[in-house]
Amino acid sequence: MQQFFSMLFLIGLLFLLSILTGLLPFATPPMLIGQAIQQQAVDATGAANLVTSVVLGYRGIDTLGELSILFAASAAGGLVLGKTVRAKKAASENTGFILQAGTDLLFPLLLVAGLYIVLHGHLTPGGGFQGGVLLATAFFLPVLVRPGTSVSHKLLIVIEGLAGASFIAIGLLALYQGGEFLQPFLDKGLTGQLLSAGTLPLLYLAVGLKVGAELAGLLANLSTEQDGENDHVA
Amino acid sequence: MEQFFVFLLVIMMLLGGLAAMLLKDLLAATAATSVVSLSLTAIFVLMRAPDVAMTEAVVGAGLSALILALGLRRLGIWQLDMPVKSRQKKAGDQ
Amino acid sequence: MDNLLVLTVALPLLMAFLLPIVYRFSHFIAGLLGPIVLLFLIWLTFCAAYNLPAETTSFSIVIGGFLPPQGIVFYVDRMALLFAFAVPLVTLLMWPWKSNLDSEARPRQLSLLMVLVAASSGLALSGDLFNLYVFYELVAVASYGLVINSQMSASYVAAYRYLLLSAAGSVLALLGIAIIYFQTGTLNLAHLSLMAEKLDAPLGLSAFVMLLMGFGVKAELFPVNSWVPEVYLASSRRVAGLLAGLVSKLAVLIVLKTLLTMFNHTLAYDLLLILGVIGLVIGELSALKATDLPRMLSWSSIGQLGLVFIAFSVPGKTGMMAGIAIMLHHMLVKPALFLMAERWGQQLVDLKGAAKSSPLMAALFVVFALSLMGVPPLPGFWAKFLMLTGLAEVGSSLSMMALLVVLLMMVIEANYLFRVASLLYDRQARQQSSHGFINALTVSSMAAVLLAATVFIKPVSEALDVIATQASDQQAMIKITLGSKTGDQK
Amino acid sequence: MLPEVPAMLLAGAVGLVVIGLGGLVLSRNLYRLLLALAIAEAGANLLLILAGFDSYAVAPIVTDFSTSALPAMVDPVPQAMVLTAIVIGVGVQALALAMIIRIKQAYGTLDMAELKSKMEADLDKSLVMPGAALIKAERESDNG
Repeated sequence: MQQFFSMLFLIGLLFLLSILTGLLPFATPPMLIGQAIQQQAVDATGAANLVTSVVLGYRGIDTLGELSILFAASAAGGLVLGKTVRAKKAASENTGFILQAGTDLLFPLLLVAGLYIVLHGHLTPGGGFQGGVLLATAFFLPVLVRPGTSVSHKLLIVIEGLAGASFIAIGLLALYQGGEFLQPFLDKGLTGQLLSAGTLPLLYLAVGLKVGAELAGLLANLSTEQDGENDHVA
Repeated sequence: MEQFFVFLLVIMMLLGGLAAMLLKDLLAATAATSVVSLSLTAIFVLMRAPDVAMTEAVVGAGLSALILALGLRRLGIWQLDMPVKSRQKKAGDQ
Repeated sequence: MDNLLVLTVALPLLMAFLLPIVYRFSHFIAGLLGPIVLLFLIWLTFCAAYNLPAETTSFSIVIGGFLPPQGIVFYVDRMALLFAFAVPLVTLLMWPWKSNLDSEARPRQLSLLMVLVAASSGLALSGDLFNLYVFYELVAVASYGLVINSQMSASYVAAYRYLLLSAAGSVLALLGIAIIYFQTGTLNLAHLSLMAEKLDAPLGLSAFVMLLMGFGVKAELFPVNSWVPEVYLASSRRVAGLLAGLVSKLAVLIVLKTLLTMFNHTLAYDLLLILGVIGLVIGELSALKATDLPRMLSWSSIGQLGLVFIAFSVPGKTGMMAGIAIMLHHMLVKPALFLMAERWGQQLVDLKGAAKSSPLMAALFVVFALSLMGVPPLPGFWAKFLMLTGLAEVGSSLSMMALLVVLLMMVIEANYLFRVASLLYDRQARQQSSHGFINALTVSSMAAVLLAATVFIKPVSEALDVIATQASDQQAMIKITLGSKTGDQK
Repeated sequence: MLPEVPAMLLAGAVGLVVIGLGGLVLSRNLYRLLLALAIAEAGANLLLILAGFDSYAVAPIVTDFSTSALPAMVDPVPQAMVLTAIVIGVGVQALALAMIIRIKQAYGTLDMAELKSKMEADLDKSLVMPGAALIKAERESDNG
């Protein structure tokens, strides 16, 4: 009976959404704020990538909220999974020389790629979030390949906290200088250069480090089995 | 040409979504979710949204799949050398 | 220095990020940081409200110096200030001073609370649709973390079900935002209210329904409130009080903001009225059936939120005033009741004769219960009375029916609350544990506020009048956020 | 003949949302519910991106710095919003997965209906316990 009503609801939803989307002005968007941003953004922020100027400039506080959501999710995840117990040294799970050597080789590559993406966020596609994920995987891969080792949680907590605090601190500094919260300051430089766009690259660096540290911690938390975990049937 | 690509991608995406809902094997369902993310990435590129495409590729197809796979391993549904039959049985038990 | 109000969001977040580091050095300092920030925020918002000249209606804070409608703006009117003041205050009252968590979980819990404060303040102040969505998600994630805090395995299941419902609602809300952006190409609430005619039925109305289902999850609105009893039961009573008292009100505030700016159709108001009435009926009837105090309080919370929605569905100033009054009243009473439930036995029969071991608490319970029912001199009465006159003024057959239902439900509410009160003063006393000092102090101060509001009902209602007039003044909002450019923006 | 590009994309977005929400309504396995959520979110993101799409525009990145005249670009605002939404989605997903792991440890099952009845039973038990336990403890301390 419940299944029947659910199906009915779904068919209704499909019908409704199809009709609604048919009414939408597709491919001729009104773009009221979009157009205004396109005209002003390069002068206002100095970033060549308009998405970056929206993410860190026009909607900077959204990004702060997004960072906080990741932070809250990882804190809550830590609360759920409880005390982190050092992973059991499992000799049986030896992953082999080739995999280990490959990971060692991959580590610097991932690190460089991640940092590149973070630092070029204001010029090319990419930025703190995408680069941060790469950084996290760079630090997480060794843990996956060598089951005995673990990431230093102390270090991660410090990086995470300081990076997040510096994002807010940059925002508050602008406030202190007589501007508004999160207003870009510093010299905007020449659009298209690496050192341009004022504080935006700094903000993205903070985002990248925070996301990287947070996700590395989260992944390590998810992957380490705890003592007395009975569901693992080896 | 664009029309044809978009058609293929949308079909792939929808089939991936359906597969993720209908496949008995949870690992295969997770892989199907990744297929949705990947076709979505291609669609984003076609729609002139390189930033979003990159995020979807890195976060949606990469990180999310990694998290889900780690979760599956800890749930004991997925072991590296576990045959499909016993995986399905395990998932069916739930 | 109006723009210092940004600190209500920035400062708690800063503390949340730094707390885990500080906790490594000193548990004591880390424990004090939160209350200090909250006290500072209370002082800051109080000063901002106090220094606001009487002739100034409101002002706006431009985040990042990017002028609206392109940038994000915080629109500060007296209602926003009121809630920005209430957020740190209620959180401070419900602060978990004692905790049995280990040294790894405790800083996480405190951080999550600070995140909750920041996001709630953001919800009170923000004047941008997508920014509201982000803060709403932030509140949601922080509350998942707080709910699973207790060491019960059932709380994981409850939290997971809550998460699923909430996330499904967020998908709907995102769809609603997408439709609105498709139609108007803007996200600023004031700018959107200029373009309200583009959001007519059916597109506008369905966008409103989607936003309602999305943001209604935290507001305990009827079809999406199935999480309420199980989550309030599974979490600690303080968290339940925080969610029922504070977070639900801020979610109502978002619904109200979107309703006023974009969806001024009668259909939208009628929908709100119907959902509110259904929520009220289900909540009160289930509360009547409940055999334990926490369940009764959760169901009664759903009922009260139904009342709030009914009040806001009355167009014009009366409805606005009644809605704000009921919200504030519930924000005060429900956390206090949950605080009492923290130490008393949970089953209703366990409450027998509790007045003997804790006479003060029992007396305060009766006061709060009387106000919740709406017995004349207490503030609850005035709030309900305002709402009923508003409903009568509308005079349509739908609102008359709602009026009758509300009256009937008030009788039922009185029935179950009196049942608890009579149990408290039962002769046959069961042994009870007494309340802690901080607990008793908090509850008594809340009761003092309630009684003060009873005595000074005239100035309070005048202040509410000003707040309500301002909150429904869309022209002022458009003028202040968009400035003189209003003409060429269109 | 194939349908127009906009129609196909809109159909894809709506299809994903319906598949995802359908999975949320019909499925009983906790893990599958999570996958359904991810799919519904992907559909909503696609719809949001479509809100800024213009078939005659280029990606919103300035490449030619010599002139101040910009070519027609697609709207950057929905792209920024979707970026935010994707990251939020993955955060929530990780948290939900952590909860699932705990639930499996505690109850040994992933079936929603079964878990719901077990949870209700546990909650009822917790309501009886603290009060009764306190009374018992106090009585014992009185006697002793």
